[in-house]
Amino acid sequence: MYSDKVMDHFQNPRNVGEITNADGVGEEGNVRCGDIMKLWIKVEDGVIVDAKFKTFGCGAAIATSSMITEMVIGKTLDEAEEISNTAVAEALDGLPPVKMHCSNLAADALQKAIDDYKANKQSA
Amino acid sequence: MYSDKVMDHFQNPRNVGEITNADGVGEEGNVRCGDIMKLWIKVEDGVIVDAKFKTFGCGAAIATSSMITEMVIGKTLDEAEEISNTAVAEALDGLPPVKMHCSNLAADALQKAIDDYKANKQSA
Amino acid sequence: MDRIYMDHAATTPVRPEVIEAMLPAYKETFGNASSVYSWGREAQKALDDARAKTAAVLGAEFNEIIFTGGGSEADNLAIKGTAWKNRHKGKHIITSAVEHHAVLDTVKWLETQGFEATFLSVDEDGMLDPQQVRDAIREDTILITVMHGNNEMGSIMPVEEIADIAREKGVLFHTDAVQTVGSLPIDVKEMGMDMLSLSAHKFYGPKGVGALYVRKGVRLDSLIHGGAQERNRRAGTEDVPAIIGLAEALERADEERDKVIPEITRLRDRLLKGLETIPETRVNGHRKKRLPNNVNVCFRYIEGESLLLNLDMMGIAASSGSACTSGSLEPSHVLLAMGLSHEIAHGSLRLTLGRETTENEVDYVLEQVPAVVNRLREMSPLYHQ
Amino acid sequence: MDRIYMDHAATTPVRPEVIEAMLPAYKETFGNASSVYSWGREAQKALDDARAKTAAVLGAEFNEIIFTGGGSEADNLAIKGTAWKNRHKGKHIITSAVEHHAVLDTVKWLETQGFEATFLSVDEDGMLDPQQVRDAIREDTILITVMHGNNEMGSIMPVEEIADIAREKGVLFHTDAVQTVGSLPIDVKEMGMDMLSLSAHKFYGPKGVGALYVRKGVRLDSLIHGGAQERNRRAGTEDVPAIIGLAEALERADEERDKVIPEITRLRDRLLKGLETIPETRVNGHRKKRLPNNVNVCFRYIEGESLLLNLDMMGIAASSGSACTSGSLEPSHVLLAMGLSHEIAHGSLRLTLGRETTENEVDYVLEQVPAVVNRLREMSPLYHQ
Ligand SMILES: Cc1ncc(COP(=O)(O)O)c(C=O)c1O
Ligand SMILES: Cc1ncc(COP(=O)(O)O)c(C=O)c1O
Repeated sequence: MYSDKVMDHFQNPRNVGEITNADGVGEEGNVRCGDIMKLWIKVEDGVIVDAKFKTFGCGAAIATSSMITEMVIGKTLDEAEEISNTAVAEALDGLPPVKMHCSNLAADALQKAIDDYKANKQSA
Repeated sequence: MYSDKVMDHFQNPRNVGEITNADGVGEEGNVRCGDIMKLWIKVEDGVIVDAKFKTFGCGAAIATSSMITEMVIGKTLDEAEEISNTAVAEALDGLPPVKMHCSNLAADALQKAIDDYKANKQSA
Repeated sequence: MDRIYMDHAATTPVRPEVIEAMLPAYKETFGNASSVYSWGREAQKALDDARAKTAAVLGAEFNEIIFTGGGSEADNLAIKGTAWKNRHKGKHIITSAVEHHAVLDTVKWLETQGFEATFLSVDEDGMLDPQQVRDAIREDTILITVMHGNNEMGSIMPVEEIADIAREKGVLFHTDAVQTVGSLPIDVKEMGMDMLSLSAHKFYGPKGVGALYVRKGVRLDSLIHGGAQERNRRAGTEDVPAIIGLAEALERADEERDKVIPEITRLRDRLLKGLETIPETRVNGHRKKRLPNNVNVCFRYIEGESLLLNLDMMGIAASSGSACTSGSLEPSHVLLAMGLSHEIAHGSLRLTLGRETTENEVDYVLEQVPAVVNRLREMSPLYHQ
Repeated sequence: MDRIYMDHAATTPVRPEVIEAMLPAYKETFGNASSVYSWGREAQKALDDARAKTAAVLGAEFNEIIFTGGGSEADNLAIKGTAWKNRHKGKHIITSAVEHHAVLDTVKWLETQGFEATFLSVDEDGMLDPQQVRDAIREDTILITVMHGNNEMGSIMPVEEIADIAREKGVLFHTDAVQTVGSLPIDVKEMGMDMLSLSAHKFYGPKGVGALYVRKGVRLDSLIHGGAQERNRRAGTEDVPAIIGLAEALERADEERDKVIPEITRLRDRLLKGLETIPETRVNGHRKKRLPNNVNVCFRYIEGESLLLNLDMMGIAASSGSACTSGSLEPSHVLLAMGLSHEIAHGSLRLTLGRETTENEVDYVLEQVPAVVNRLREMSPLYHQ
């Protein structure tokens, strides 16, 4: 069902955890659907220098969470905002059709984390 | 499906043929239903001394035809008239339910042959 | 002489290689194909492979194959499934009078559920004229279902032409190809089929498994509701061993077709020619457009079941459309639809050859049948030399 | 440690003795059971024997058994068949909210065909109160269908009491006994059943074959129309090998029940007790009135599919009512019907034991599950120690 890449990220998820002094936090999903992702980012000079996640969800949800943290670290905020859900799915060598909605979760949580960072900065 | 007795009578039908100077002839059935039996009897002093048949029909039809000829030979007309279709079926150790109508054929042809004999005698 | 099996249109033995292919799925790959764990994934992979093979042989796409519990279920699913789904569009169904009961009785049952049906007649060779189909189409026609090869008298129907008409008129077309898949080359796209039924035990696969090809875009209601198997179109834990067997048997039949079918056809023609020399014998079905393994004749004055029982005594397994083999009084609806009288229709004999049929077997049959026919005719009150 | 299979409620491997019993019917006794010749009669005899065995184990009569292509088909046949047949009498059907989809989706589909349905709720142990059934019966109720053992959380429903009520009210009663046949003793007469479904692959028989017990006198429309097989109630060439397999597996399950079931129950209880020690864990289903092999728990804060995948990595095959294993977003309809919140319901785990389950396997599972649960909780944004 899942590609080897998905299984690798599921079995050895990268960047699990929280960032205590995060610059931005985003949460997406709800318990009804069985998928919640929370993403923390650390930003320096417009570049995401660290990202961590916690996810309640299926194999695809965990793998996409892990994958997106890997993808964003080192990217500028502008570059990070460009990351689409299909890009995440592609980076994982694809997802089963019924699981495509999980990749939305990750991209959406990232967007929220970036928005949160921007809002924080504005109000600071 | 068929009992050994049925198969025996089917494989080695007794009394197949016609009686040229028969005292009574009965025919029952029709091509529509795929079953026609013709029965000839020879009567002496109220006793059936010979019986022969020709039958177009299934295994059960042929076996019941054969059986009824065996059953009637040596019987008085009164005794022969008593032979019911269930008696024929029983003598064959039973027939499959869907084949029970075939035993009617034989008993009915016999009745017709006896009726024919009586009519012949009356008019003689 | 061993027993001779000449009823391959009824069913066939499972090929040893097919059994071999199936066995692992009983013991090791036994998992539920819908499960996430390794046993389930292994079963799912076996299922995917089988579906890919099946689709490839038929010229279909992977997702266009629905596995079912047999040919009858495939026919029922195609007909009831599209009838229910298109109920709001119309209620008229067109079929032929010589269909297998799995189609005929399904359509008749739908008549009791508010649908209307036209049963098209056939000519004396059992052939359906496509023009008749065209003429029968109404505003509210939702489905045409006409079989490919007739299981009884072997005629091959002009399904491609009917499919063209159906497409032109925007009506769905289903064909029961249970008798042709495995012996004739089938390409659903080239043939223009919307739906096509097949059954594994007709081509040396296991019983209790079949498939329905459903062209992408054709929607139908399920016949068996429940789990999401077969993309929600046929519920029930997948019978993985049987499905593997179906695919394996189909692939092998496809591979050996060019070698096997000409030989079967040759033997079939010898048999037919030999039987024709028996007086007052009628050959049923089209001479040319005919299933390669089908011989069907009627011997006047005798009845089919007693013929079969006599042949069985000689070690020959054959079939008849005889009423008495089916427990009804009416002889074969197929032969009657071709215009045969009851008397003749009752005396039908079907011999269907297979890949293991030999020249010797044909010789033996040709020796025995005339003797048996004679014996029964002498016993028949209808027969007068 | 080899892989451990703890999903026997999904399917079971076929017993070697059952395969042995089936094999001859693939090669030698392969004939069409409806034929008159010797191959056909041999197949018919095998079929008769299988039917007699099946009937004997269930306390039914020979002619009260209809073989089908699986449990789902049996459920569909029972429900649609009686609904259509009794359409003129009424259109109301009563069932429970925790049925298998083969029942639930069938009833829901009938709602689209002009029938009306009541889906009775259950208590927090998943039990249905018979009084509710009594209250739900209307003038036009034609069928009550309530499962025997629940496939997910294992509760055993009071089907005898419901059958009494149904009889008193003159309403037909069907039970889906797919999860109980083979493990609980079943006597259809004593239990007062009108119809009862079973599926062979749940008790070490082959997939793709099931049966419906139909009490003499109960009439139903066919689901699959066509040939006159199964006394006109289920068309299609009989799958003799599979039917032999069903009967053989059923008989063996029946014979070994007293030896095997207590041992499975003991292991089940150990497993359940061990898992309960994990904090924030809910045991689902009735504690006592429970399938002997069923363990079902919910671990708060985690999701079922990722739990299963982790267990699979440890070599453990298990199941979950998790939405993500079924491709939908809603978690198990059964757990929701018992009043569980979405959050908890998503984290369900079902372990179902079998005749080959060992003490060691239970130990291993008890060692691995807590570790996996922990690992996932640490990853969960909902979890705060
Ligand atoms: C309670 C119940 N009913 C029906 C079924 C369907 O049986 P099958 O998969 O054999 O069609 C199952 C199992 O899948 C079941 O557990
Ligand atoms: C033309 C045709 N259609 C349908 C069927 C039904 O197939 P099955 O017996 O596999 O259900 C058969 C054979 O029995 C057949 O010959």
